Amino acid sequence: MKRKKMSLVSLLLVIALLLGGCGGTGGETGSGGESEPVRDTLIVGMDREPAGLDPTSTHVTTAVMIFNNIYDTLLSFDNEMKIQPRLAISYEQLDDVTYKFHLRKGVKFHNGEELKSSDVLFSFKRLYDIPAAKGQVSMIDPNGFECPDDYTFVLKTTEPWSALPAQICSSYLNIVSEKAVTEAGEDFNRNPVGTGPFQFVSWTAGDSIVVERFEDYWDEKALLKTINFRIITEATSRVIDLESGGIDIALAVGVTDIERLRENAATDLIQFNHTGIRYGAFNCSKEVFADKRVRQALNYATNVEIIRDVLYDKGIGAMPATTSVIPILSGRNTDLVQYDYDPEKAKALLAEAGYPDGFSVEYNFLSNTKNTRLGEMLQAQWAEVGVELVMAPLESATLTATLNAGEHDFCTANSTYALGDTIEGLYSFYHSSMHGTSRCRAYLSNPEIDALLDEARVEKNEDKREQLAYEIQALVHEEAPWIYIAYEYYNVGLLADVQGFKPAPNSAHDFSCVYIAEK
Amino acid sequence: MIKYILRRILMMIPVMLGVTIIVFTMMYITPGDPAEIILEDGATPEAVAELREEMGLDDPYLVRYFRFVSDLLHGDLGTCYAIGQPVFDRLVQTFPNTMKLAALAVLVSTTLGLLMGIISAAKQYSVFDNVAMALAMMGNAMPNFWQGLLLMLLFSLWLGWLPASGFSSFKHMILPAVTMGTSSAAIIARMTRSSMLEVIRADYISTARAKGQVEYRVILRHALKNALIPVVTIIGIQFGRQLGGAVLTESIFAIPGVGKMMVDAIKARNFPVVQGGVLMIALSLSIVNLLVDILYAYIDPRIKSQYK
Amino acid sequence: MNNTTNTATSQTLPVYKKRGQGAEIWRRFRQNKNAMVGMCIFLVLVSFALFAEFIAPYDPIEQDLLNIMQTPSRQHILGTDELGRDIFSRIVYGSRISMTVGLIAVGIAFVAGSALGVICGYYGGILDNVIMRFVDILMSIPAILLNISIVAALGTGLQNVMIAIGISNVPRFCRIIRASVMSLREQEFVEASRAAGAKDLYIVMRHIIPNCLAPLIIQATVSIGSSILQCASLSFIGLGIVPPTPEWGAMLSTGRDFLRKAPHLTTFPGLAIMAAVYAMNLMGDGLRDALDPKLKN
Amino acid sequence: MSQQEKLLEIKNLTVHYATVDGTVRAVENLNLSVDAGQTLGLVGETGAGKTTTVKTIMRILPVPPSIIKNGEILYKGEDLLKKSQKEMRSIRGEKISMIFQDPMTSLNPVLTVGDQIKEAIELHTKVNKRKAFELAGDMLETVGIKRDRANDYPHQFSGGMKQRVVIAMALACNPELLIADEPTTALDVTIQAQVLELMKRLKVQYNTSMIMITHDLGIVAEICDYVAIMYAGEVVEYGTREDVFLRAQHPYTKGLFTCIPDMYSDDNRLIPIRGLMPDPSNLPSGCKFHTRCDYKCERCEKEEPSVVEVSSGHYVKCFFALPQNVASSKVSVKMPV
Repeated sequence: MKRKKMSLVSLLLVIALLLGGCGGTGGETGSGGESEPVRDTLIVGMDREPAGLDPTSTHVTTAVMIFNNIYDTLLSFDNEMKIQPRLAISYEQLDDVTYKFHLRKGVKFHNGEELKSSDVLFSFKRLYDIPAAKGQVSMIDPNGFECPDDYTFVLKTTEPWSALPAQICSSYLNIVSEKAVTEAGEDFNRNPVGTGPFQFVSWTAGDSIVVERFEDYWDEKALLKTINFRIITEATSRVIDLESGGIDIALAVGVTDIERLRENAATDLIQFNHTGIRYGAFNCSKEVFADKRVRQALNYATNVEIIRDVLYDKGIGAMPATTSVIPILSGRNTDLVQYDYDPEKAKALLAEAGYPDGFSVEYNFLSNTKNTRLGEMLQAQWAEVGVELVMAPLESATLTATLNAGEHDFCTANSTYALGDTIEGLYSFYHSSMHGTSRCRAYLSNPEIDALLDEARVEKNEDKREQLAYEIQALVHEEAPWIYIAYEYYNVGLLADVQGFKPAPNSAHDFSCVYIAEK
Repeated sequence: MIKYILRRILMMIPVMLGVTIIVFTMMYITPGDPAEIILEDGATPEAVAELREEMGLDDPYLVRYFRFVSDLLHGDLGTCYAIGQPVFDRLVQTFPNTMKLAALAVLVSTTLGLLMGIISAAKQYSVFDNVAMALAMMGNAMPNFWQGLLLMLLFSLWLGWLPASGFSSFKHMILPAVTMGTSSAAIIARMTRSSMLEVIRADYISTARAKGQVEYRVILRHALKNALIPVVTIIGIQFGRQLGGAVLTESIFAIPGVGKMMVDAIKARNFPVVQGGVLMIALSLSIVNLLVDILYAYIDPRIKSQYK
Repeated sequence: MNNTTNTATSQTLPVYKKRGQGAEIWRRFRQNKNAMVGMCIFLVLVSFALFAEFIAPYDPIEQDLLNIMQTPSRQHILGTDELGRDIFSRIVYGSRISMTVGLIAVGIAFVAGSALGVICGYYGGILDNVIMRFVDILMSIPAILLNISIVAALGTGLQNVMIAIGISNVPRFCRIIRASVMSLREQEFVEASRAAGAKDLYIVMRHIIPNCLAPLIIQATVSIGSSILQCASLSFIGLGIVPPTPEWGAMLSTGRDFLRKAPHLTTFPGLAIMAAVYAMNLMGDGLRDALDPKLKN
Repeated sequence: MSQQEKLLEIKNLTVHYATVDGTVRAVENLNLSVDAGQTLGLVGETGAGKTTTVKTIMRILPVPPSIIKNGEILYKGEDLLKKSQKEMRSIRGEKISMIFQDPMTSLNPVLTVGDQIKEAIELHTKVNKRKAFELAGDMLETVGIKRDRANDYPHQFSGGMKQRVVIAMALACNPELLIADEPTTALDVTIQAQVLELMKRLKVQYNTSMIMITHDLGIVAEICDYVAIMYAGEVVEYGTREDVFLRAQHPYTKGLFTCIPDMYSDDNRLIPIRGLMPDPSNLPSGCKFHTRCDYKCERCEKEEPSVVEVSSGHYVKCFFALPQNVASSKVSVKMPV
């Protein structure tokens, strides 16, 4: 008798489950590929949210990418890192320190204003009172600017400086509309106005930034109507979203997903060498690392070959690195050879340097999977030569503070190359005056290298600059303040029907030429 | 009843004040300098010192605390260090998402919990009872970030029913809500089961049956309403858990919620955002607890008379 | 009351075997199948923790970079992780870490929570009010945010993680103790002992605490499980246990990047966490039924 | 049909409970009957199986532990044990309704009194909500509670008032048989008298027959027409009130009477019955009362006595039961008028 009563209740359960469980799922079938109308919106999954949309607020890779699509600089790098004219049709160097730029006529800002040299002046002048951006114009004379007429702009550098054109291409110097900035004030960071192929639409913090085609762009118009930059920090979710058709392009794809995206018919993978190098840096200002032999010994004690195989899945994710200058830049010293893996030699050198039974070193790093694995491998390898590597992970805020203050013994980093200029890069890595800045992790102070760097910085002649670059790299190789790990490839996953995407080494990708192919 | 609600609201004020003190002190003693993070690569020592001065980070503890509280009283939660947007706007954008998610998660956990609790109480010691309880506890034991990933693999990738991440439509909320909901379904199920078992044995249930009332109405109208009383308090507490659970789930499913914002803010030493976020969460929890107590009185007339 | 009939006592009282209270609880606990399952899993994990050296076939930190991310095979029953280390050995050693985190974190919460709870419950007054408001504040901040800020303040590492999780569990224990102490305070036997001149401390230790052990033990068991979960969540955000110490949460977190290529890197640590928390919940329930006869029916 | 149709007839009903410590034989082939309009008193110590019996009549015993071994319960000739749940529901509350012992817990604390009575009415009569509520108000008036209190909650009533509400609920659909399981035990004496008075009045007014379960012989004397003495799951003596009070023959029945203080006799020593109720999971052999009986002989220990009709309608289950013309009762009890 009792049984019958209970069946009623279980029936109730089934109904409730049906209602509650999968009530709302629509009829949407699997991922794209059917004959939907060709989409005119591109959804890009990016890994980090830019701090702001004012070009002076940040230069995180994702921000640089968006800036490149809503602003223009006077000059810019093409995909071979060669400098090409953009808003400035041409420029001439009047003397050692003065440069004259001829601006393009009839260029419209998104708010309808026409680009004038006053806007360019304003875009340069405002950098001096922004602490984060001041460094970018430290070599430019603040009162050396002139605007002879609406379409010419003259600037002077504080001293002869061969890397000035490269500095003009920096994302900090994207040209903004003076009228828009003065009117918006603080809010400009949230609704930018530039001259780029796309104009800003909306930004929901933590979720997405939407831009749409700027109809009267001075160059040929963008092919797509809108781009939605979605912020998906979790790498695994980003890739799954791509494969399930939720997004069209997934930036910063992990090494482990490369093969699968290539094999999967619905997706493609583009790999390119971006302007970054992953390295380990000894803090030369610390007593134990002051001696070159100790640094060389640890280079011998590190089997970079096998570390690269493990971290980058046998070379799929990166290229071997023998010097700090990245492959696509001119002046890269190609005849340097990597320290081979020779623990005996390392022990001998350590003994010679006065550490026969080794020493203990603290390793500060941002705790993510790659740094952790790298640290654990170094720990095991260095232990064989008696050096104990103590893992000391820090989260981002404390890490930045420690490294900038030079309190670390050893750290790893993945720095992008300053300004895409060989000499500037070497200068920011190794020059003793740069201690405390974010790229100088080795705290090297070698007068000979400093002298060569200063000379190269002002050297106008191209071949002479390359010759100096060779010499500097050779000396640095001898000093061995770093352990070169790899030039990492930057991997971008796309849906098969996304065409025309050409990645830029300094991640200033141009989305105006991207389109969706008909099926 | 109104008097009781007013008293409870007044009591919230010291708690809120306490929250500001704790959060502010916690942030104050945390190493790492926001100025350096904002400057990123441009962080030369002078630039950092200049920015710190500008942001007033060098002032003594008390000065900064009272500035924070006085701003708070004027409704200004300060500006977010990273984006320069008023914290209030950031919260307005992110808070509703987390609340919607947490509410849906509570709905999921309550329906699951109640159903399993009632059924396993009605069919005590049967196979269903043990299986339901074991399943519920399994949901609770699984780390929700791992569960989220697996659900995403199953439902977004292989089955293609639900979008993997983002937060634009209702369908986006199903997976995260289920991930968060299952963890507290167990507690609600267990609580419902034990209180149902207690209530089913009460005399008034036999009275109801003696009246000739049909079984399922005896269970739903008489037993459940009484059994709900202790369960309602558990549901109130679960809401707090869901806000906590949201933190990881939001980063997995890329949901612009307060949880994810808070984790990034703490890591980037974005003090105003952390302080604003924690205050908002604490406020919403206190309000939810108050609502639960009112619901409590509505369900149990004996308590309503106390409040008069 | 009305006149009830024959309340006579008589010699032929059926003799019940005199069972100690502990034995009675154990008998009830043993009858609960789920609880026994939980107990077995718990014992396995504890034996892993205690005899890790003997059970684990390999050294958990020893790398074998030639064959990384091997799927389970004869030599490595659960396969190898992203640096070629044996996953089974790491899980066995990992149980030592997780159990320690669970036990010590709950220990901190148990002691601090009980002390606060007893003071509030027994003395009441402004002290009670102040402490309880403090507890309300802690309760109104989600545990994970509390953990993150404490770890951010103290720095990462096993010890700080334990302190953080311990502190965020204090409110729960404090509330439970306070409730049972307040109800016990009114009981006659407490007044009787006070009337007999016993000092407060004696009363608390002798009468009050033993009587509110039941809810405490239940909460402690369940909290060990939740502490292991919280530790895993911290590792997921990168604030958990320092590598290379093998901890389940850290293994799960690093493994997630290889979720598609080598799922076994996440599956086994995940299952280990689940088993531990599941066992704790089952035992907690079993204890609740055993210690609280009213529910046994 | 027998000469006067029996409203309810229970034939050798046996009900056991399967518990952790073995099966409890609560009721052992019990025979009982109730005529229309009559009140049967069911008397016995706690654990004698009284509640189990009436709950089996109503079929509200929880099935997992309880098992109905055999026996029939004929209500107007139809066996209730064979009826489906649906059919039982139309009987419960309408034909047979029940009052429980503790008024404190027999009303749903979260529903108003009026709603709970209304529910009983709506279940069995096709009336709209407003009419049902009105009827509920009438019932409250009949049990002496003002109508406007229908919207109050149970916790706002005293014990006695609550029992009145329960009675109102039970009689809402004018049932033919009312089962009262120790309705006044939880009440104090003065309230008890009022409630009994009310039940007597309503019994006559609605011409309902009643089964009154009690272990208080005072109540039996005041309200019951017939009496059945139950011991360890079976009826050991059955008869009219006068039979049992004046001509009790079974030692247990006599023992019950010697335990009551008698106002009129100056003998101030009470003679309790030796021993306690036997453990239902291992009942003694033969006559179940032999372990506590002063008159027992070997036969009592081995054989189970059969039921002897000592006089018309007066049955005793004991070897020493003598047909009426010989017996002399040692006990005299003044019948309260």
